[in-house]
Amino acid sequence: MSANMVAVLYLLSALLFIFALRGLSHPESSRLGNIFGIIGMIIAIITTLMFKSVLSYAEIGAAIVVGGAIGTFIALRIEMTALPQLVAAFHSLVGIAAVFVAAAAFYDPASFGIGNFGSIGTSSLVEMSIGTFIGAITFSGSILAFGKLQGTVSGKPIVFKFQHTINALILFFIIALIIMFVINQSPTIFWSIVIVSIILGFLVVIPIGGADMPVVVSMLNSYSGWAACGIGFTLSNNLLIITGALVGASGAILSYIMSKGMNRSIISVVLGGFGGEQAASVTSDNSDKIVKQGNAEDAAYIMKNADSVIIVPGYGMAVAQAQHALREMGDILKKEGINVRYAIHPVAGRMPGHMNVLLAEANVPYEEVLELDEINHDFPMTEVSFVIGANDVTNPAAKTDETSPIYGMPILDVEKSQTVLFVKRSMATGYSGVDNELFYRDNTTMLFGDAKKMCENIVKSLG
Amino acid sequence: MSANMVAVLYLLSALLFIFALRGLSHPESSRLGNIFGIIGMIIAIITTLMFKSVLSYAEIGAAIVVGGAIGTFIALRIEMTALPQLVAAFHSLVGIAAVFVAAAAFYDPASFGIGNFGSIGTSSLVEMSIGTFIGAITFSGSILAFGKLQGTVSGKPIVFKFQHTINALILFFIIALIIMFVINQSPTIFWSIVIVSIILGFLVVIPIGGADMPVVVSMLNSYSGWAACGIGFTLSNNLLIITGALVGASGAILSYIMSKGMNRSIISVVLGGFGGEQAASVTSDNSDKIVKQGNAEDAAYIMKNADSVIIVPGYGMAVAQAQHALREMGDILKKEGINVRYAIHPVAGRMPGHMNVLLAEANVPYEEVLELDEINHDFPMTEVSFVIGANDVTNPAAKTDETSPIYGMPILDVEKSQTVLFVKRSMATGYSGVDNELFYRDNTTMLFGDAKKMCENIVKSLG
Amino acid sequence: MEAHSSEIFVIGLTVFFLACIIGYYVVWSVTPALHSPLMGVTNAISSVIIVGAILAAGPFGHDISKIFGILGVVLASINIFGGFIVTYRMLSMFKKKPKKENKD
Amino acid sequence: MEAHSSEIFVIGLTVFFLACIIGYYVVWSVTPALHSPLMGVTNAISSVIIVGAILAAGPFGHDISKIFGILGVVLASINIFGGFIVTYRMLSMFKKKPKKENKD
Ligand SMILES: NC(=O)c1ccc[n+]([C@@H]2O[C@H](COP(=O)([O-])OP(=O)(O)OC[C@H]3O[C@@H](n4cnc5c(N)ncnc54)[C@H](OP(=O)(O)O)[C@@H]3O)[C@@H](O)[C@H]2O)c1
Ligand SMILES: NC(=O)c1ccc[n+]([C@@H]2O[C@H](COP(=O)([O-])OP(=O)(O)OC[C@H]3O[C@@H](n4cnc5c(N)ncnc54)[C@H](OP(=O)(O)O)[C@@H]3O)[C@@H](O)[C@H]2O)c1
Repeated sequence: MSANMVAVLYLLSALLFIFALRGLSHPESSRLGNIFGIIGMIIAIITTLMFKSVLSYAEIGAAIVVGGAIGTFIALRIEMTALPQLVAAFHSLVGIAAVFVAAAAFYDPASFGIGNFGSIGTSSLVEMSIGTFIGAITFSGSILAFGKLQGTVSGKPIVFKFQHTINALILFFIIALIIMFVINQSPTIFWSIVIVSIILGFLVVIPIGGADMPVVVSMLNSYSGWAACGIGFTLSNNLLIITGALVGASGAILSYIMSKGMNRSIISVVLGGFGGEQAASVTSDNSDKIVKQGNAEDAAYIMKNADSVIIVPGYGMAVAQAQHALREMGDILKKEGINVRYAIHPVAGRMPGHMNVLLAEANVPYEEVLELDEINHDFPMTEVSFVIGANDVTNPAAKTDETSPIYGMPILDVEKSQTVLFVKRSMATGYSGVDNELFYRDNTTMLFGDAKKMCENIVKSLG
Repeated sequence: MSANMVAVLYLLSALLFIFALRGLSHPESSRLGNIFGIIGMIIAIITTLMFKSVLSYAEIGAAIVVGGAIGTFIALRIEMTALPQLVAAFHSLVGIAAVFVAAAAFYDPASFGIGNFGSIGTSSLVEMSIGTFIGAITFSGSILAFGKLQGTVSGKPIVFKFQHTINALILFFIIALIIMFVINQSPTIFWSIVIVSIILGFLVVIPIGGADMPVVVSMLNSYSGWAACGIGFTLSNNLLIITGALVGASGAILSYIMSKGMNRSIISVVLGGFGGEQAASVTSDNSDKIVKQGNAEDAAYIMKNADSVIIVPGYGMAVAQAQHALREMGDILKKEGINVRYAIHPVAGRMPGHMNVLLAEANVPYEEVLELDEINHDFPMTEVSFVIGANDVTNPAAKTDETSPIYGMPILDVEKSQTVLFVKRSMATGYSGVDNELFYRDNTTMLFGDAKKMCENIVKSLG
Repeated sequence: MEAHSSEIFVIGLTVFFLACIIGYYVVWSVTPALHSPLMGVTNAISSVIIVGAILAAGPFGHDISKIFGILGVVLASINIFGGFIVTYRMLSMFKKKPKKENKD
Repeated sequence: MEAHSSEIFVIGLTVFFLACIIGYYVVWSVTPALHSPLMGVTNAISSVIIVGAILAAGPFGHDISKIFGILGVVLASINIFGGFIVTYRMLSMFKKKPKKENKD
């Protein structure tokens, strides 16, 4: 195949990737978008296999089959609630794959047209080592994030003295290594860069609490994109550059959206020490206030007699896997002629779009699932807000209490509806560790219990 | 300057152009955007002047000064109501400039690094002749559009037999000329392409009515962008390619928005024969219906006693230059504590954003100027709609009468307000030639007269 | 890697497609109230073709291509100055009006 | 024209900036409900790095760079298949639910 043909096919593949993301602007077009993405990847792979230097089809084919089988197996088996972990695990693979490609380019630069072993051009060396550095950090950071999300590693932020100083020193050390590497092109130094970067990846993620992991995962996603860009510059491959930039932008924007929805700066997330159990210290003393409790029958009675119900799901719904029982409850209410809708806060759950995927899994039509700005002005006209496993995203302290850590975060105005039902297991705080004064309001009824059990009981009482 | 440096500066300039358009997403950022555009252009020009082949600074400087002086003079003197003409005139210059650059590249290819006279590469020849063809069409088409808008040429669509067949034949002839040109590189054929394309440009625009000119102007804008792209490919200049694509996309999207707002296909606009006086034949017989008339005092009384007034300006306001008098009227009403807002239909006037510019010129704050979707649901809660020089954009036939040529076009629901005041000179139809049944409604009062005079009289009555 | 030697044309094509996509997004993000200034700005920037005209006008001498170059520079300059100034005039009308506050 | 010979790196830079701008627009246009699938798709496409791995694994022989190449292909393939399939699973949940109509 001519060089021109290759460039055209790579361009086509890059455009298909752009359209794959573009498709996600609407659920209707999203499946077509995914197909574009798959076609783009197939074109990229086949085009590369046509290079005249690519000969060992057997090994490559076997590698694709093995990797593909593993990937397929994992993707088909995974529970939708375990998505954050899965994404983290996958990122670590992209990171280490980038390191491997850089290593291969280093040992056999001729295959990539960037010189010979020991005499690679300076700019290629710089791009290559930056790609390696970012790839290695992505690898170890994602592994630790995976562990914290999965629960294999404690989610507690592990804070120790001088950690920022130590990390900064390590970073300078890596920069020094890169400079040495560019000068003498020694394999030892190459691998030193890899190992020290891996250590840095661990150290950076260790102090960050388990609940902050989604932001970290998204940032690592962004890094993996920039790593791909770095390799793309090394290989002068526009496809890698374009795709890397898309991925990098996507990760960066998602982290930004999350931090904004949580009302924290990305920097404070990265500096760490937040999101662990000890954060609950913000809780004020409310032991003397009165809480109205109810049970499933009360809830069923209240909702049956309402005209409109807005369901506000949160992290607890995901933990309890309550989405199916919840949808069943919603269906029964709809059959009674009640206007049932779902309100999704941008950072409900632990991952952007977390609630949407779970509700979609439970067959809730997406027309009934509304974003914050679409539904927030409807709460005053709504009789019942059914808050299930959500907490922070309804906390009015975000609007009133300037000293609260969540002050300024946009919230769902459930307190403006006539009655608020709260399904949760206890009076415990949510992710941010801030007490929710709504629990003590006159128009609030607490329904203590596991979210799934509660929905099932309500369904029974309704039936 | 090194080739790399040139490429980096051109890239910077292209990015600045992108940010110039990006700035227009909000009035606040738009002025900064314009400055980005100017800086981008300065960088592009200075970079080019640094080429070592560029020596005759005196001539080039003189040319820039002369051109700049003319441009500045025109731009400072022009009335805002004459904007559509101005844009058309400017486009014709871009078109002919593209032809000149192509001609220069043809006669002195060495200066552009694309070979020698008589032995230019095939792909350069193809790109060059496409650029020439589009440039020449843009030139003559824009000149005629200018004439029709200015009134120098009759705005009537001039329809003659077989015109589409003739145009198609001419197009084939041009293609044949291009092929010959690519083969023998003869100057005669080059100029034949130019002349025949100029003729085609005239012929294509002749059958299109004066009122359709804005769509045509926008399409020619788009063409001028693609012409720049063509020249960019010839010169392998990414700056020209990027800028051309931006301009091309902008023109195409604006034509699309206009056609959609007018509920016509771009094709029907281009095929022509619409938008002249004879289109008024659609008018149905309404001579027996009763029309309620009023004068400036009635209008002043009605509005003074209202809580809220929505002003709907249209083409007639632009013709009458009534914007200043109108704003004065609005200010007096606001001082009386009345809620005054302006509703702008996407195709009110004769150019996208026409009304917005005129109202802004008259110092109406842009927060009071609302788009169709922002204000349309407020009409039922509004006491008075003051429609001034607008007609089609309020015509309910667009919603009810399937046989109407404007059926399906979105309209401003003025008829839902308690009272509708219509300022216009007669019962004549608007641009589309369709009668407006609103004039005969019980809650409508017609205020016959020139828009500006009427506003001035209302101001007097209010004072 | 073969792609190294990929020809200028394909690079142009890559840039062209990417720029078209950017144009699509950037223009749709323009607020409708500023569609007239948009026409002004695109008019001005489309005259970046002046770059080609300057190259043609560049060399010493008086051959025909130089004349075309000079003419091109004049025409493009009219457009550049005219386009940016008209846009500037339009945009300065869209300024926040502080005197409004005093009037009410 | 000098720009002709502009080096590979600047072209890469041009493509890079344009792609970043596109990324910005395209990602902001993703509906928030589909942010999880977005993570899935970006995961899958970021494995386009497989292109580099295949080049490394390509030549005959058994040198060290080939081993890295093969390993890279395996890891990237896990990601490609895993990413697209998980995304597919998520997206097929967002299908219009026709059976809803019957139920009401
Ligand atoms: N979405 C994202 O991208 C993202 C990323 C990072 C951080 N965050 C943060 O996550 C939080 C999300 O807010 P949220 O309102 O969804 O969640 P939340 O504030 O963390 O509250 C979740 C609540 O669910 C309850 N719960 C837990 N397991 C339950 C079960 N099995 N059954 C019933 N209830 C259960 C918990 O109370 P009990 O223990 O009393 O049951 C808890 O109060 C925000 O603070 C946000 O900033 C989100
Ligand atoms: N904006 C665009 O981009 C664009 C582009 C192309 C076409 N168009 C078309 O233009 C039309 C715009 O609608 P429109 O409602 O703004 O205008 P219109 O429907 O054309 O009506 C304008 C009205 O203004 C009146 N008028 C004219 N001069 C006047 C004066 N000096 N004083 C008072 N009234 C005067 C005319 O009635 P009298 O003669 O009785 O006074 C006429 O009925 C649409 O049909 C649209 O499709 C718009």
